[in-house]
Amino acid sequence: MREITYSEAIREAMVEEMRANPSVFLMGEDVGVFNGVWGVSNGMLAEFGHERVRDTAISELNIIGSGLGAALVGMRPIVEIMFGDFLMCAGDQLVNQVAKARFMSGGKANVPLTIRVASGAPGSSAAQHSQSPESWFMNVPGLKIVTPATPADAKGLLKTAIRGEDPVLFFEHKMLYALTGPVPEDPDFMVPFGQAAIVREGKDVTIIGVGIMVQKALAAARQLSSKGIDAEVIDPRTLVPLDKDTLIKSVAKTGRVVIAHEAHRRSGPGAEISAILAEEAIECLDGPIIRIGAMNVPLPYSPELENHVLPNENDIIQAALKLCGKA
Amino acid sequence: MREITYSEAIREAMVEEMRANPSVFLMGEDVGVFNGVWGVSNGMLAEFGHERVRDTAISELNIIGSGLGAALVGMRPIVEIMFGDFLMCAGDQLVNQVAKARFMSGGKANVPLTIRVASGAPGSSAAQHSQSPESWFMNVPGLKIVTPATPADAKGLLKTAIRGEDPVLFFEHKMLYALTGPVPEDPDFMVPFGQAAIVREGKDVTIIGVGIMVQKALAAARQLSSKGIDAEVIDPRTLVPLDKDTLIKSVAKTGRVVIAHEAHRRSGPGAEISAILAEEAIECLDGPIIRIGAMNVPLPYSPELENHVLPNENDIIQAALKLCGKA
Amino acid sequence: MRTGPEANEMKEPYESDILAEFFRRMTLVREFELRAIEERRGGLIPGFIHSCVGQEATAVGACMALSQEDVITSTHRGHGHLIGKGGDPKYMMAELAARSPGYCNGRGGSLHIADFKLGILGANGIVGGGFPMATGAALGFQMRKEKRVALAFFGDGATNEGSFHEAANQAGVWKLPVIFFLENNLYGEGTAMHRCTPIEDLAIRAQGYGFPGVIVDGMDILAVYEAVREARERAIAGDGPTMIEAKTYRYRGHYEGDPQVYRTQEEIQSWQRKDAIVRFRAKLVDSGLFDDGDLEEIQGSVIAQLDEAVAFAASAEKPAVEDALAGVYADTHNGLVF
Amino acid sequence: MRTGPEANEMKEPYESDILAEFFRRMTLVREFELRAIEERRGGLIPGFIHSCVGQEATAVGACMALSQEDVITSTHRGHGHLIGKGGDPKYMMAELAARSPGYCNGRGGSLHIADFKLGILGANGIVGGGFPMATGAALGFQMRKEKRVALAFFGDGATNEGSFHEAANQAGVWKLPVIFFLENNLYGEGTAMHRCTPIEDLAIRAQGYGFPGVIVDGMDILAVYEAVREARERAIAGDGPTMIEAKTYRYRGHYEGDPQVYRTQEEIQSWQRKDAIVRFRAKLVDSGLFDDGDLEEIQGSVIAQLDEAVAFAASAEKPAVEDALAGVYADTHNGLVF
Ligand SMILES: Cc1ncc(C[n+]2csc(CCOP(=O)(O)OP(=O)(O)O)c2C)c(N)n1
Ligand SMILES: Cc1ncc(C[n+]2csc(CCOP(=O)(O)OP(=O)(O)O)c2C)c(N)n1
Ligand SMILES: [Mg+2]
Ligand SMILES: [Mg+2]
Repeated sequence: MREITYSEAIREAMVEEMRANPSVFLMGEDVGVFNGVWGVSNGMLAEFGHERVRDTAISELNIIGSGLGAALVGMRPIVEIMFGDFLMCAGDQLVNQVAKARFMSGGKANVPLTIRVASGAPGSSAAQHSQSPESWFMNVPGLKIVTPATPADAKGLLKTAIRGEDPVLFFEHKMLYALTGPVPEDPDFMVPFGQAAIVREGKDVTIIGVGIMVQKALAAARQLSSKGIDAEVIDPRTLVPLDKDTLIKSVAKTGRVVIAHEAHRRSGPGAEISAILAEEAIECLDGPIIRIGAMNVPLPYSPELENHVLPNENDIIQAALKLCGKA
Repeated sequence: MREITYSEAIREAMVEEMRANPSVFLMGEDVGVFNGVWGVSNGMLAEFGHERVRDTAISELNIIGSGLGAALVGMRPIVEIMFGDFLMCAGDQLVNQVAKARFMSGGKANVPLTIRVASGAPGSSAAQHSQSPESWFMNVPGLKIVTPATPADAKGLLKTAIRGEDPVLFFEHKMLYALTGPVPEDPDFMVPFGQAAIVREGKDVTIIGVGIMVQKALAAARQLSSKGIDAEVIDPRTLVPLDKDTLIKSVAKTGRVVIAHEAHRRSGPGAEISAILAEEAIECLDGPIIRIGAMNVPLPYSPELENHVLPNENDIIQAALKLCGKA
Repeated sequence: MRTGPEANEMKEPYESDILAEFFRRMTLVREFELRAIEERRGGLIPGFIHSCVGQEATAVGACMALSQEDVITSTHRGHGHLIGKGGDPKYMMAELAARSPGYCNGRGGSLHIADFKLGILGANGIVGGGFPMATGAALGFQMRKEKRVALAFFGDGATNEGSFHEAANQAGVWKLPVIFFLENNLYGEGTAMHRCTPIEDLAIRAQGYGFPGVIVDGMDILAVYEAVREARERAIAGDGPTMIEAKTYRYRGHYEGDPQVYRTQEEIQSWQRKDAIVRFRAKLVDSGLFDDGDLEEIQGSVIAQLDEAVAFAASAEKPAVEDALAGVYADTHNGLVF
Repeated sequence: MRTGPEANEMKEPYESDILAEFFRRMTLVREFELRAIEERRGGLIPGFIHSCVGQEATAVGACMALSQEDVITSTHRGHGHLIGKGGDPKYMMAELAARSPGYCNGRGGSLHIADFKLGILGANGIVGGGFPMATGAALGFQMRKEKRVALAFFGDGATNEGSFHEAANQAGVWKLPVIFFLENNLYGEGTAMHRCTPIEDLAIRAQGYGFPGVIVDGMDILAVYEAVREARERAIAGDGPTMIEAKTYRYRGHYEGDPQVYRTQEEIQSWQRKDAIVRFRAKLVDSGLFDDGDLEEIQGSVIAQLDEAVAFAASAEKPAVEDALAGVYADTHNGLVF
């Protein structure tokens, strides 16, 4: 299969859907003339024009809120939030309008709205340009939350989001944009929500990775195997809905689990995953559920501090070794 | 000791601090002329005048953000957010400014800002006036999060908040405002952050209650005792910082744990508490960690549905019975 | 201030049908509110009510200037908007009573009533929450080249939320077919407008967004109707948004139970003397097109309709708790999202 | 548009000290930016830089009209503001280099530099993030009856965020001693102002908040200085906020590395011909108070100061990872909050 980048995969999903369906369009800050700050929408203005690749004012609240309005009258907006850190500028629209519109209307509102969010720490970008907000809206019923870790998943999950009828927060890790991988060309290739990927099979310890940490978990697993530990790596791919069956099945097999995400440890996505396992699979566990995440401190500018604060491959290795009694 | 309501206890804390310190003042929507939608600031305008009991425009973002600005120049603002549901209107100010001001400045910014938030379901108020946002900002380092469950704690914790140097989200459950209890008159009575209260000792099962669920846990414990189960009820009182030692010690004693909050189950405060226990006390557990919380659906208007969706005393009882093998 | 012609004269000839309908809907709004308040006291309605008694002319006048294909976003004080846009009191009352056949199947209540077929995108519990929704809907219409507009109702208090600013700015840039319709009733909850807004005429804010701001007498339904009709024409012609500020007043508390310490009886009465329904009724009689009997007949039919609505609501089924999780998502991915 | 007098004449007599200081600080801003860009290329500075080259007159003119007790809130493009308000390039450069003695101990970087002693409440990574902070600080001053003001710097793009609206409205109501100082450089990142803002002169938005909006030539430091001085007097006198819109331009990309596909070289050059430093320098020489030698000496001292700052930064210690958790809270409750 041809290989493309995560960024190209996302663009391809958008472009194909926009070609196929005139209701689909893209709007956000600098997505057009500037080609997107992350370059994801590069060239799309040239193909689709200002009508369908819309540069907005710097107004996150209105971007997301008018995405909802457009969805309610039958459009299928894709909106881009340049940095996940800015999501909270539209917090109320997300929590009180977008998430609840369907339910409050007795199930009648249709909200096919995809919110693409560039998240994670791109390096020395400090506290307001580095956050991983994946868990910030998990407590809010009505949103779906997606965290692709590979180019293929990025494309397939984005298509599921755009073609679906519910609002989706689609988190793209900035440091994954350049990652290359095989991506199907079939325009109907879709990755279903709520289906975790077992990206590496193993029997000794389960490593659940979220977003970019899937890549780090795989690297950790390779190193662990050289120490005689056979790690299973699982990518939930969507946090809401969450495929807990696959997670539980894996834990039932290995008896050991490490959960890794770049978000801060406290109340990150790992808290929910851990709590589910502690509620539904505790009898399978041979040891503690270890969570790996950023320390509970705003992301520092200093590269040395930032490195120290962010979770890495070695943190996963150490946790796995500890669980396997080899630390 | 004289008994007063939770609401009076909060007012007393504010009034005493305002009398003692000219830097302390209150602002928010309808806190003055209207005496507060919940009546908490009743009479305060009469005592302190418009200068120090300030009715603001309907602008949550500016209310919280200007609380930060005033704090940075040496004031000690108390701001009121009328419904917790509206917190996200100021989401960005909370997450990116208030929480991070100190850290980003290298520890130099002082942010003595208390944000009082009326939260929880007051009954048939539907999806935008009933939420329990306690966990929404737990992933954001820099905020302290307080959930008083009794009049005395309300007063003592609020004083700690007002006199402290960090921003505090202070969640007042609407259905607790009328709750009566003994409250010390000593103007220096303060309840420290990070110290859980063992509100009932017991040996069979630990029930950790957050906010109003502490009261429901106590009621459940009374009923459980008639079934021969001796429940320990613990109120963390502050979610950030969290007194995990007390929780772990209790679980080490009982081996069984139920966590109850009114927030939705998914990624509510219980997720973090459960994950901590699964990480640090799993060897003490004789069974699953059970979380009780609202179902993952926006709060419905219909009283029947709402009742069904919200957690109650009986849910706690059933969980405890199950853990004790009596269900 | 732009007002309808004085002395109970009509500037332009209106068909008697539409005049009757103006009267009928305003009466229906007024009576609906009074009846709902009564039924709330009686226990049929569990939630709170923000009545729009006094503001009938703005709600009905604005909505009747729209076509059925146009959409509105409404507010916490939305019953008038819903009825104005053609909402059925039966399903409204059933929703207030939290019953299954209510507009939101009992899930939403007064604050969240929506009917997408009628172009009612929803009441809203969040002050200012509907602005971006209206600009987004207008964007959809513009992109599809449909001759439709979105009208956002809002109050004086809502004008101070950031959402107003962001939506108005973007609507101005894109010349979206949207009408920002302000019902300025001088108070936001218990806070008088002059205590939280530094200007008297909020319509001047429109200048900052490059579109016209118009002030109308909100107690004069024809003035409201004409202003909205004109704004709609502008919008449809591609000339962009209009902000309309209608000066009006709510007679009752912010919500039922509000002790109203923030205003005087005299102030309330001074507005009641300008009552939109009373004035319009007199105008109809003076026009010679209607006599008192005609209007009482309309009034009677409205009461009958409400009796029916209440009976319908009271006997309607309550939602079943087994369905508590329904309607959060279109697709539950085999139940996984819960 | 209000501009300084033409033909290199000065309307009012300025002391030569302050004139020299205007020149020195503008030169320092310009040279600081160029040096920082160089050091970033050289690897000393790890993070991104939004330079304000071209906007020296607005930053320095505005800040020098303030007293040291006054405060400012700054933006992502804040180096000029910091230097204008008295910030020390040594600690700024150390912060950009992520070193311990930097303004934020290496935690903040360019986007977050603050110095509470100098009244610098902080640069900001959030567009529009500083507005409420400025109104809040002004509220504190007003409550304590101090003769101090808060000045919020912001860009044309930021004017479309809801935070601007909410802060301006509340400041207008309370007549807070705050100055909303807009550096309108015609672009927000790659989006030209006319593509996201429906009006040309943003200052007219002030009318919607009941306070004056003033337009000045942002390439003329004396015009900026005088406008801010006047606004400050208004504020101190209790007459409330002023919005000042300074028309200016940034010569370099939005950030270093920006390919700038959104504008032409001609446009950039047309603004460079109005360069604030060049024009002011000519004015100083024409005034007879300074000769070229004086000004070159100042320039030389600035370069020397920057050499020193870079040397300081390069040799300064890096933050220790053991201290990674420091500074999140004042009170860690025995370490519990982490
Ligand atoms: C974001 C938000 N803030 C506050 C409230 C509480 N609240 C409900 S209605 C209201 C007053 C609104 O005033 P206005 O916009 O003038 O409308 P009116 O009630 O006068 O019709 C307030 C403050 C809310 N529902 N949402
Ligand atoms: C809330 C938010 N949205 C978007 C951005 C990304 N961003 C950074 S600077 C900028 C442009 C700001 O334009 P303007 O206010 O005119 O300031 P200028 O860069 O021209 O000085 C944008 C969109 C941000 N930092 N914060
Ligand atoms: Mg009002
Ligand atoms: Mg700009």
